[in-house]
Amino acid sequence: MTIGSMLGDIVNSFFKRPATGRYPFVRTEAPEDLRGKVVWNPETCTGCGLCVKDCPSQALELFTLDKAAKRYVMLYHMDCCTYCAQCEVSCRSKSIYLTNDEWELASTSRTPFEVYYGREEDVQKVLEPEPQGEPDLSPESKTE
Amino acid sequence: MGAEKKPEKFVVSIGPQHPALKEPGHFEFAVEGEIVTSATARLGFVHRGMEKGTESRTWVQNLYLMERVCGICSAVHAMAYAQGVEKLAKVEVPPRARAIRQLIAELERIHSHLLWLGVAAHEGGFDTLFMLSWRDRETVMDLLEAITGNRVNYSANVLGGVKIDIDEVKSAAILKGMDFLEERTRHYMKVVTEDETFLGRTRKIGTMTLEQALRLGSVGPTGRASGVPYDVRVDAPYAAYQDFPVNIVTDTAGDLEARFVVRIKELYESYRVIRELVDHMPAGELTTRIPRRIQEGEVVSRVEAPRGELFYFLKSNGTDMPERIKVRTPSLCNWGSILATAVGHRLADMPMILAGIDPCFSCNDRMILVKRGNDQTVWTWEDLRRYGIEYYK
Amino acid sequence: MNLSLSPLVELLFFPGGLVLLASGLVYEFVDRKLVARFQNRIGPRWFQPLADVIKLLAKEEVIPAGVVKGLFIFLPIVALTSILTAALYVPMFGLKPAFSFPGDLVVTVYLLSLMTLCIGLAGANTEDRFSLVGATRALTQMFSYEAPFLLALLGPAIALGTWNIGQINSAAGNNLWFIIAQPFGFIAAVIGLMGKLELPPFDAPEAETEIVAGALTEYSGRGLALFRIGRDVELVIGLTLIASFYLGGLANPLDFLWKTLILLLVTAALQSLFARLRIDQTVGLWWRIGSIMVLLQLLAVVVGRLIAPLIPFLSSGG
Amino acid sequence: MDIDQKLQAGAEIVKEWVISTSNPEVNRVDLVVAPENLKKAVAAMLDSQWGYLSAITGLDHPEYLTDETGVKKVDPDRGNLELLYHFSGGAAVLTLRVTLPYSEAVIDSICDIDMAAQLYEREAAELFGIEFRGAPSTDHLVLPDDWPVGVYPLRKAFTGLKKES
Repeated sequence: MTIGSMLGDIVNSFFKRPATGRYPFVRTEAPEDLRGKVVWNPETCTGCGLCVKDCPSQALELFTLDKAAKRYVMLYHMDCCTYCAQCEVSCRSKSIYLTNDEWELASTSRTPFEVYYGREEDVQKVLEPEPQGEPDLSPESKTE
Repeated sequence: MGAEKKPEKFVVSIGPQHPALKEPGHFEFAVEGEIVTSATARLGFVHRGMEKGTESRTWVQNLYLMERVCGICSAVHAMAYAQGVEKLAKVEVPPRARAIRQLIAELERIHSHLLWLGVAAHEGGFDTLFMLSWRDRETVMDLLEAITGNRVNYSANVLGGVKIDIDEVKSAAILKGMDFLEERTRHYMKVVTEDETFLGRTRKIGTMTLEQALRLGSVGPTGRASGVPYDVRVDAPYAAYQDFPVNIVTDTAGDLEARFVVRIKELYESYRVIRELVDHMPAGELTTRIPRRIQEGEVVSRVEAPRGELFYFLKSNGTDMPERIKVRTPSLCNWGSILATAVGHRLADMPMILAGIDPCFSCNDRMILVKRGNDQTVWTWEDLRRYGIEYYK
Repeated sequence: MNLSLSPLVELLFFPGGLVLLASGLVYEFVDRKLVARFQNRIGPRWFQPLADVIKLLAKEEVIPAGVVKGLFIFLPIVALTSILTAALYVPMFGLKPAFSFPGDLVVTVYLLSLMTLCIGLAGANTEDRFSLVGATRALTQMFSYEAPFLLALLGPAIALGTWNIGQINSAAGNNLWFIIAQPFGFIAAVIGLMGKLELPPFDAPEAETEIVAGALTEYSGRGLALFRIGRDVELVIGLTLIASFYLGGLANPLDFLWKTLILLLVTAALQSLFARLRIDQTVGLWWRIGSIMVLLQLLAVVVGRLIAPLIPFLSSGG
Repeated sequence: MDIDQKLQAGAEIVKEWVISTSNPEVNRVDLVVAPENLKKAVAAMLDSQWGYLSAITGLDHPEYLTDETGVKKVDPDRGNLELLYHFSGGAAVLTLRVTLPYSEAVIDSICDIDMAAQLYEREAAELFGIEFRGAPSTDHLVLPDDWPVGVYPLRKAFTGLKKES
């Protein structure tokens, strides 16, 4: 039976560095294995679409420009991503993986969260489809 | 109280925007002076229709949906679901994956119990204990972040195993964290069992006898504090609990103090079993292959969540989407105990009694699908505003 | 101590009025910062209380249905006015009280309780359940701590034979500090002040986890801002009173600063040390322990005064 | 503790009402009972202290229509609902199953013998549209107060509310 059994704690705390931080002004390092932004490598992708199919939050869209030449473009909705890494598990060619940078997701518009991956000319093609010769889009990846 | 017109019943309604619990739930306490004479509850404010939602998602996608039933005990939901699917598909998970699953589940239990300790202290107006226990909880949060990559919704499980591995560096970090937490927890045990002012708020408050607890179907630490000897980890070992067993912790007092004591003693058990797991982690594969289409069948999957027995019923119709997934969360079992023990106590004790079962509203309530993707109906700010105006007309 | 200012300046700027309000905000900041440091947090930045007040003043004041409108608007003003008036009789900042007459101690204590009364009335005025419960609790609590607090302040007054705050202040400096002569009185006064300000562990009337904001739940905007400033100033006045009575008087601003800050450190530590007491526990504590303690103390003072002429040593303390 | 013995002991308690038995998993036994006998069976299970009521699961088994274009669709009017009363005793799980046709989705409430069942029953009542005779409360538990009458979200026929306006 005691009164004020946390006296030691408060005296200690008083002289210790605060446990809280001034977050936006002072940032802490993220751990090595943090799950951050998804990165996709167009060179190794086989276009199987398993990552798109398994994504629980439909954050990935894959545009197939030319299946034979393996020309694909990936649209990654960063704001929808839940960083579960299922795409990384599902991918057989190891062309999609999570990095440990970019984990502060705050913006006043959605545009910065629409990340396109792929060869530059392919991305251009997806963004501005030519009137004729529209790229052949695979069924699970319609444009918005 | 002249403003109250009806003299017979003075009802204090708390919620849905609850001052104490940061989740929506509605309670009505009829009071005479400060003494509560009856209590009712209304839930469902965060019903998200998850059970319906599972029927239109694949088995793989559902893993992450189920993980989001609850933000605090996410790993056990994913684990219960994954184990159920693996049973349906008749797939054996490698021992190392099972051990890692148990490790994550136990780390999560530590985080959940420490969180509860802080919340309960806050309800009792003991903000220093709240702040300091949450400060120490950061240790386990950081560990989980370092191991899995996420601070909440760890997504460590995958159908057929786990995604993450434990290496030397992480093992050392876990052991160091456990030593620190054990020392702190022993101190908190002293605080909650010896501090006179805090005991005044917990001892002999919200007492539930063994008979009551059995009749009301209490599970988890709430039930065990009244002497109900249920613990799925012991009764029906899953993951690696067969090889790394835990001891069941019970108390007989059944009051709030006993709930503190049981949870803190469970923390000791968790520290012990985590050390064993890290020291004797079996070697081997992390995953095993699992088909995308799950054969027809029905299974029951039970795990011990930090709050008590978590019950999953899964039914497959042979396709890549489930026929029915039923989730019965532990908080649902424990509501009865609040409403029954509230009567006769003071209004001031209600937050403590409510918090005593460690309620989790999102666990209870599982609707409302926010559609997104190809057929998305994204609500703009203007839509939301118009909806708000319409609604309150 | 010997400065003399024109009454208008005294009322509006110094030591009344603006400076008093500013010091209230500063002391609130110090209190919050100290509690935060005791809890190992960083705590608010220096302008936080001011920012809060400005925000509240700028906000729309919502007058809920079912209240007596005049009373609703009038009560915060009465509360703040009474507190500001009380400040005039207290040696704020270690200066001579702006006004003084024999027996102003009783008036000051009365003015200080007007704040709680106003809060109680404000709660009872609305139809909100939380406010009603908060108001009952605030008034219940007031009846329990008021007597011990007053008795605790009377201890030095009786010992020195005057009920004038200014005289007590100057006399206290020339005597043995009353914290040593009347330790029980000091404890009762500090705890009584915490009860008055509804600081933890005596914050049952505004327990945010049970009844939201207690009696002031329905208040927003200007009314809430006035109540908050009132409470901040009450904190400064209370600290000044206790420091001048028990810590050897306040002879100059420096004296004032270090004595009140030490007191604030103690109250901040007490705030972070305990769990909130239920209202029945608070009342029980005060009547069972607080009152008896202070009454015994008072008895000792009276006996001491009677036998003081016989033993010269005791005459200094009582 | 032997799970088989435990399961057998459980099945023994309610055997007079059992219509058929199956073992879907090693630690489970499923016993089909008639709706009118369910309450008696539950009471017997609870009295025997074999275990505790873990959950009540609702299932929907609709009948399907095939329209002229050959598309299979759920018939909203014909079909069966099934209620599963799961009892847990240690590692063993005993399930009492009752089947209720859409046209007569009524069953006795067991709230008076097991208070904990109230929330499970109310959930099943709202989401599947099963009426529990003698239930202490029929207020909405999980669905919004303005939810339309006669719409049961967990039935297969439910695909979403139509947007008003």
